[in-house]
Amino acid sequence: MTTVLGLYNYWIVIALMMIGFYVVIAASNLIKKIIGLNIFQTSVFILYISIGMREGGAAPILKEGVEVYANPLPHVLILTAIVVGVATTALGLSLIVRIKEAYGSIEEDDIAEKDGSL
Amino acid sequence: MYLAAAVAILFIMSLALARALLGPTLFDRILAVNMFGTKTVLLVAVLSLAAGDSSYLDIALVYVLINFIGVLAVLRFFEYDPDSRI
Amino acid sequence: MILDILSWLLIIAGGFVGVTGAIGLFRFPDFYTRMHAASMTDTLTAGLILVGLMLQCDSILTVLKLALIFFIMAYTGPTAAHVLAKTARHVNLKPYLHGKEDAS
Amino acid sequence: MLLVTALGAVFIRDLFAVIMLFGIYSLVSAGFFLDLSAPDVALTEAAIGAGVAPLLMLATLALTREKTTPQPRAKRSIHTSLLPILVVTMTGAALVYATFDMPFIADPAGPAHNHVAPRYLQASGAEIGIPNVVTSVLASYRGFDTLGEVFVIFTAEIGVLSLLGFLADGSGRQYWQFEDTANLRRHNILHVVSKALIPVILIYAFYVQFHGDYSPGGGFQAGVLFAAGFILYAMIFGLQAAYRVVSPTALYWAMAIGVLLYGGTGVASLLLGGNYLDYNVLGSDAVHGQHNGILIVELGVGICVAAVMMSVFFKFSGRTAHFYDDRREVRK
Repeated sequence: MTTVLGLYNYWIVIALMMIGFYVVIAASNLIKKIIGLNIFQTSVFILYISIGMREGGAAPILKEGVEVYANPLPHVLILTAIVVGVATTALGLSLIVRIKEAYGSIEEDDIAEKDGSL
Repeated sequence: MYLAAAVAILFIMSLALARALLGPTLFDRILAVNMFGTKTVLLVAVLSLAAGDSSYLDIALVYVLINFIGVLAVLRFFEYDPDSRI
Repeated sequence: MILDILSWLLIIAGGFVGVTGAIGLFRFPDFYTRMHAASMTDTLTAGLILVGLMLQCDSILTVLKLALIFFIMAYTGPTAAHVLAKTARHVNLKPYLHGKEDAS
Repeated sequence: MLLVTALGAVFIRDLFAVIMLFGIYSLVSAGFFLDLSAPDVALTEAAIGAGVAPLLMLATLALTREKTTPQPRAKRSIHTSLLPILVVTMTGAALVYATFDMPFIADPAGPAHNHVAPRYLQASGAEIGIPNVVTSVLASYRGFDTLGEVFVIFTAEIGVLSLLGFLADGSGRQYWQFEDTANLRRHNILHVVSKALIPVILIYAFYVQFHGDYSPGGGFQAGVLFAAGFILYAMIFGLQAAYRVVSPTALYWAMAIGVLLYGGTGVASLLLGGNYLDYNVLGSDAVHGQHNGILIVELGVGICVAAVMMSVFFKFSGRTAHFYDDRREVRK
C-alpha cells in the first residue's frame, strides 16, 4: 500500500485522539474526563505500535527461519506507558474522590459554582 | 478457512457490541461485555493458529481470566447498595 | 485428512451456533432470554471452535494450551452467567411476561 | 469498531455504561495490537485496560455517584457546545494535514526502523541470549527508561496514598478497619469456583513472570496478573480476609523492595566494576550476567507493580466500604 490509503492508521489514530480530546474538553463530569484522557492515551499507543509494525513482520521473539520482525522499541515504550498510564489514572481517580468529599459533586459546573460562592 | 472463522467471530462481536451500545438495562450491557470478551478469546486463538504462533495463546488465557474478574468486579458494584434499582 | 474435515466441521458448527446466539442476543425481548442466548453461545461456540482448532494444530504444546483455555472457559463462563442472573434477580429486574411491557 | 466504541463512550450519558464500553474498547485495542504483531503490548493492555482500569473507575463511581438521578441539565448555550467541536475539528484537520509527510504503514524504509531497532534485533541474540527482544530491550538496553517508569509508578502510588490513605473523619480509624459488605460470599457457586481458580491465576502469573524471556510476558504483565488474582480473592471473600493474607503495611514494604531490587541491581553492577545497570559483570560471562540481571530486574518490576496495584485497589475499596458504612449508620 503505497498510495495515500497507506496512511489510514494515522487517520484512525487522529479520529480516536480527537474523540478523546472532545470528551476531555466538553464533558462536565470528571470521571468522564478521565475516560476521555484514557481514550486519548490509547490513540497514542496505537500510533506508536502502528509505526513499529512492518510488512510481513513477525512478533519480535527470535526464532529460526524468521527474517522480518516488528520493531521492538515502540513495544517496550508502550508496554511501560500502559502500566504508568493506569497508575496515573488511579491518581486522577483518587483526586476525584477527594473532590467529591470536599465539594459534594463531581460535575464541573457545580464545583465552579461552589468556588465562586466561597 | 481461518478467515471464515475469524469473520464469523467478528460478526458475533459486532452484534454483541451493538447490544452493549443499545442495552436498555445495565445487565444487558454486562452480558454483552462478557460475551464480547469470550469472543475476543476465540478470535485470538484463531489468529494464533492462523499465524502459527502458539505464544499468542498465552494472551488468550489472560483474556479469559481477566474477563471473569472484570464481570465479577462489575457485579460487586451492585452489592454495595441492596436497594439500588436500575 | 479425516481429522481436517472433522475439525472444519466443528469450527463451522461453532461459528453457526455463535452467530445464532449473537442474533438471539440482539433480538430477544428481555434480559433473561438474552442471557440464555449469550451463555449458550459462550460455552458451546467456544467448545466447538477450540476443539476444532485442537484437531488442526500439530504441536502437543499448542493442544495443551488450547485445552487449558477450553477448561478455564468452561469453568468460568457458566459461573459468571449464574452470578449475573442471580444478581439481576436480586435487584428485582423484572422478566418480560405475557407480552406485557414491564418497565423495570 | 474501535471508533464506534469510542463514539459510544462519548454519547452515552450513563457513566456505568461508559465504563463498560471502555472495557470493550480496551479489549478491541488489545486485539488490534495483537494484529500489529505486538503480543507483549496486547497482554499488558488486556490485563490493565480490561481488568484493572475499569475496576478502579467502578470503585470511584461507587464512591461518587448520586443517590438521586441527576436532573436533566438546562440546555447548554450554543456557545458552549459548539466551541469544543470547532477546536477538535481544527486540531484534527491540522493533524491529518501533517500525516501526509509521515511514512506509510509497515514501510520498511520508515525512520523508526532504521536507527537502533535493527541493532536490537540483530545483536540481542548474541549479546543477551534470550529470544524475546522486547524483554531484552526493556530490561537491558533501555534499563534506565524502565527504572524511571517503575519510579513513576511508585510515585503515583505515593500520591494515591497521600490522597486516600487516611480518613479525615477525626475518629482515628484506618481505612482497613471497616467491614466490607460488598463481598460476593453469598454466591456459593462462585465461592467454590474461585477457590479453585485463584491458585491457577497466581501460578499463571509466575509463568508470565519467569517465562517472559521466551514468550510474551515479563514483570509488568505478571505483576498485574498477580494483583488480579488477589483482587479476585478480595472481591469474593471480602476485604477483611484479603487484609489478613496481605496486610496493607506489607504492601508498602513490597513496593519499596521491588524498586530497591531494581536499583540495587544497578548498584551491584557498579560495585562489580561495570556501569550502572550494566549486567555483563553479574555472571561468569557477559551472556550469563545479562540473564541474571534481567531475571532480577524483572522480578523487582513484578513485585513493585503487583504491590502497587493491590494497594491501590485496597485503598479504593477500603474507602468505599467506609463510605457505605457511614451511610448505613446515617440510615439507622
